[in-house]
Amino acid sequence: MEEAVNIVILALMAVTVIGIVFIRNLMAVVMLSGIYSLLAASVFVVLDAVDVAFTEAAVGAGISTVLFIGTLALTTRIEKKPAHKPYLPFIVVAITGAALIYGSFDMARFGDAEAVTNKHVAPYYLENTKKHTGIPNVVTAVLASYRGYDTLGEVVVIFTAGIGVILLLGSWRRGLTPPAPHKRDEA
Amino acid sequence: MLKAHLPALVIIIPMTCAALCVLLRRKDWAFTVALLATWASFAGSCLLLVRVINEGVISYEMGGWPPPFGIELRVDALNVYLLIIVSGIGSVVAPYARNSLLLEYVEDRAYLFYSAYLLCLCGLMGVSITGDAFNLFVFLEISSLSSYVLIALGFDRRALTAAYQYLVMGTIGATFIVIAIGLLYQATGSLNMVDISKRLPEAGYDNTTVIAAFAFLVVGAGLKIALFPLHQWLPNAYTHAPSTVSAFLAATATKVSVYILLRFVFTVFGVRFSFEILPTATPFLILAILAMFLPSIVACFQKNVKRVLAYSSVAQIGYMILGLGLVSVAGLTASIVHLFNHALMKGALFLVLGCIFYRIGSCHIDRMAGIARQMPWTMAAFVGGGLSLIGIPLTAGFISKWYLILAVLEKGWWYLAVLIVTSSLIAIIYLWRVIEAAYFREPPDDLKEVSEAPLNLLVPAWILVLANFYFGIDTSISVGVAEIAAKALMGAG
Amino acid sequence: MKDYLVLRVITKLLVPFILLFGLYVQFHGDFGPGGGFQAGVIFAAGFVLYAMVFGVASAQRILPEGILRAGIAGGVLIYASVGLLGLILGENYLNYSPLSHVSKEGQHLGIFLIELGVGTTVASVMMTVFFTFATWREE
Amino acid sequence: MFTAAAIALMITMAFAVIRAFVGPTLYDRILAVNMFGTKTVLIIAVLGFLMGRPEFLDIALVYALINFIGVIALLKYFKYGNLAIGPGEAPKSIEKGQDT
Amino acid sequence: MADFEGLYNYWIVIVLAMAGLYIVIARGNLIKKLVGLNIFQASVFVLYISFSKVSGGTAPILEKGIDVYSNPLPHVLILTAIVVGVATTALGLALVVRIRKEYGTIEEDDIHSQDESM
Repeated sequence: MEEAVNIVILALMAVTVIGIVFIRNLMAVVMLSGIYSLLAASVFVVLDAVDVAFTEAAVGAGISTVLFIGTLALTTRIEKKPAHKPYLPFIVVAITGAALIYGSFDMARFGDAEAVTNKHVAPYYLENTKKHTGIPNVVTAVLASYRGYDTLGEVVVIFTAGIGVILLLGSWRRGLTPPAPHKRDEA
Repeated sequence: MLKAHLPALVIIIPMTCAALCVLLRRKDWAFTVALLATWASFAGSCLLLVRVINEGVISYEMGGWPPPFGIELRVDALNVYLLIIVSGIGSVVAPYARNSLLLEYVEDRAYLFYSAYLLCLCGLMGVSITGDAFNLFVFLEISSLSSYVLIALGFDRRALTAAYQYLVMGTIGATFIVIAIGLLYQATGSLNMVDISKRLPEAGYDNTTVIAAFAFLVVGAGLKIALFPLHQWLPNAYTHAPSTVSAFLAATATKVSVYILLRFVFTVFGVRFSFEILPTATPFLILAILAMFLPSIVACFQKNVKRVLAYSSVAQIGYMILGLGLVSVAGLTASIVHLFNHALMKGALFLVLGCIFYRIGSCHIDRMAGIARQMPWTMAAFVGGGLSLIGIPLTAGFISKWYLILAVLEKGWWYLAVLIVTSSLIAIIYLWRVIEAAYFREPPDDLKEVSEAPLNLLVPAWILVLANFYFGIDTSISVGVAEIAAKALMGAG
Repeated sequence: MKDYLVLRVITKLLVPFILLFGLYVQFHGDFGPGGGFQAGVIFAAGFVLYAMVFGVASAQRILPEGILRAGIAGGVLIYASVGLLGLILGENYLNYSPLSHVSKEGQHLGIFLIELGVGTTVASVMMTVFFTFATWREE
Repeated sequence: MFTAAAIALMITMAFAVIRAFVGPTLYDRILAVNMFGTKTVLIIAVLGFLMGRPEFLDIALVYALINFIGVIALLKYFKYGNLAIGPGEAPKSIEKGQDT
Repeated sequence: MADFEGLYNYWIVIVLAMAGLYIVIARGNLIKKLVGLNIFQASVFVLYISFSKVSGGTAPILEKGIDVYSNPLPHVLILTAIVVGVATTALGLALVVRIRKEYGTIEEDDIHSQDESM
């Protein structure tokens, strides 16, 4: 059942992506990308990644969409027709995709409990989280304690984005003329 | 007690101070905090260098969890070398920023600029020190995001498009690195670099997942390095960024990306996999030679001196990759020494251009005509940095070329040595154009009144220029540590 | 937006519940899905909704720029100083065990505190970014 | 029972995606997005029961909330061309037409 | 082709990711590029999460009576990566807004032609 649901949702995602590639109305594109995020989040639920689904829904379908709409409000709504035929991008994408598919040949099969990914580090977390931290949500424990340094980095990334947006957009309204060069030191 | 925690502190101090800058909100306070933070992390890096030389590899377990379960900070000679480069350049550039036009431009948001600057420093240092593959990505993104912002602060509107282009290409590069890390995780079940390298033979060297991971890593890192055919973002970004930012990024950001490549190719994948199983040495050499020549030739035709230097950076990356492609201790030593020396010379040259920009508001070669008469000290510094870039004896640039040629001759490839010398000659051409204009042409009428750059801009630039000469004579530290690092890299396979 | 009575009433009713739900996600993250990041986003979403229906100006009366900037920096500082606390108490950076005499309790407390830091920064950044985008004009 | 519900929901989701895809007007699309969000909420809830972890209703709640806010943002943009405007402020007109 | 069973899931996701990458490289509209970047990243995230699924497993929230859990580590990594992704998007959009103000357009070709005519 889960497999089937997964495949159906992935198929819907494919349809959405095709829409995004071809539709030139940016409003529709943004809406479809919101749908894409919701679908990705549903896949995460099916694949047991509830915390990730939570985040993807809140971020991809929520904040990102609102920000995109905010940007559209400040810019424009229609994409221009592409001027040249995209042969080169197509080749690049084909090579990249082929490399990934080649790389998938020796991957552990989908859902394999014996895969090396599930045997080395992961069981340690599942066994010890309760003992070390007393928290039943393993993802939270790993996120905040075992890999707390990553999460610190993540908070700093968000912090960077915040001050970046303020630096780029905050109160530049006074005019953008750069200061004139100082030909000599004023006395 | 603090000594044991140095690996964490050198990262945490700039990070915390970046947040403090936002909290304090006063330009002068933010400046003081930023200055102290960069100096503190430079001092910390120097202490770490001493410790690494005396004690060997230092491992620091973040949160007290043993690797591979927790995140490990791992400091060996190469890591600490990068830490010194980043924090050293950071310490010199931070006081320089105080009086630049950039700070007048951002006005009341100067404290945010310092915050972004510290974050960039912290991200680059975090990448240099971590022993965990995914953590590397996180810190790489801290440095990338802050550098997009810093570049976009340029006065010209083209700074915005340059930053956007860099954002798109940089994010693709970072996502490729994420894919590579995911594939490695899929093959080995671990994220710790040392642990991955131990477990790779188990996964098998003919494992397609590992091979694909290698390909994605090289392309992803190549995008971040601006390795020759993937370099389009770099000239625009460095040309239009504010001078302070160009100096800092040109001296550090690409170096750290080269470090990522070195670390993964040699430590994680190992020499045996990267060069014996996969035939990658020759492609690296070809790319390196193309990178040494084509961008240099393009640089000869540029009108904007910053753009000349930016293309020259792409060319210099060629030397680093050449040393990597030789797959020998000598070649790697040359690469690593060049990381350091190139940081010194590009830092110096961009800082000098910042001085000129401060006075005349342009880096265009025609506007710089005759400038040497009004700004003799500034142009003297430019000549000094330029000599190093060309590789004249007694400068740092000479040392790296010398070691590179030695490494090439060790392999018996004398024609490569000829190519290296030839490409240095091209550097003479593009730098001569600038010097010719500055010394032998008449200045434009409106620029006859320009005076020497203010001391607080000139002094940092001269510090780096003098460092170029110092490390051209006394190589015990720069080459010594690089040799230890190179041996460790080659031995790890 | 003065004609849309239904929307305004619903929003007024809904916003407190969204904020409450944000707090729930923040503090329940140890036991179910959720955590500081998600909570921050939901909390911010509540204010975004309020700002969209009643105008950014009135939302900014409740959360002026200064508070948001302090929040942006404050969250990072909370996180970093919890780590430093472990360092001062003699363990490695970000080791929460010494925060309490029982190692397990210390870990739990540490996770609680750093999630608080994450939530603060994320909520402040999201609101700042939204307000900045929404109020930015070309002239 | 839950399986049947899941299948039915999936089909309606497919219809909603197609509607968002073909348009023709933007209001069709907004409606489709809104409906799609509702269906996702339902399917998450159903999946939670199918997989024996009903506490996943939390996620369904978030979806419902976020979807609501997203649609309001869309509609506000269409009406006023701007997201900041408050009650009583004059709306700025936006360019009309070219909806497909 | 029995050998490839269990890989189809990955392949679909790979195709989705490549569609995203295609949008980034081939399209000239700055907003659409960012949408493509989002799709590219989101698909890579789905790929990661696919690695973590264990058949018959359930979400890694410990509970009495459940023995098989999916692998929590990729979840943690992707949580971080999603946050990084939204940070990048926010910055990218801020740049787009500024570019639109300075150039009056968000099409790459128009921006190029404006820059060249300078």
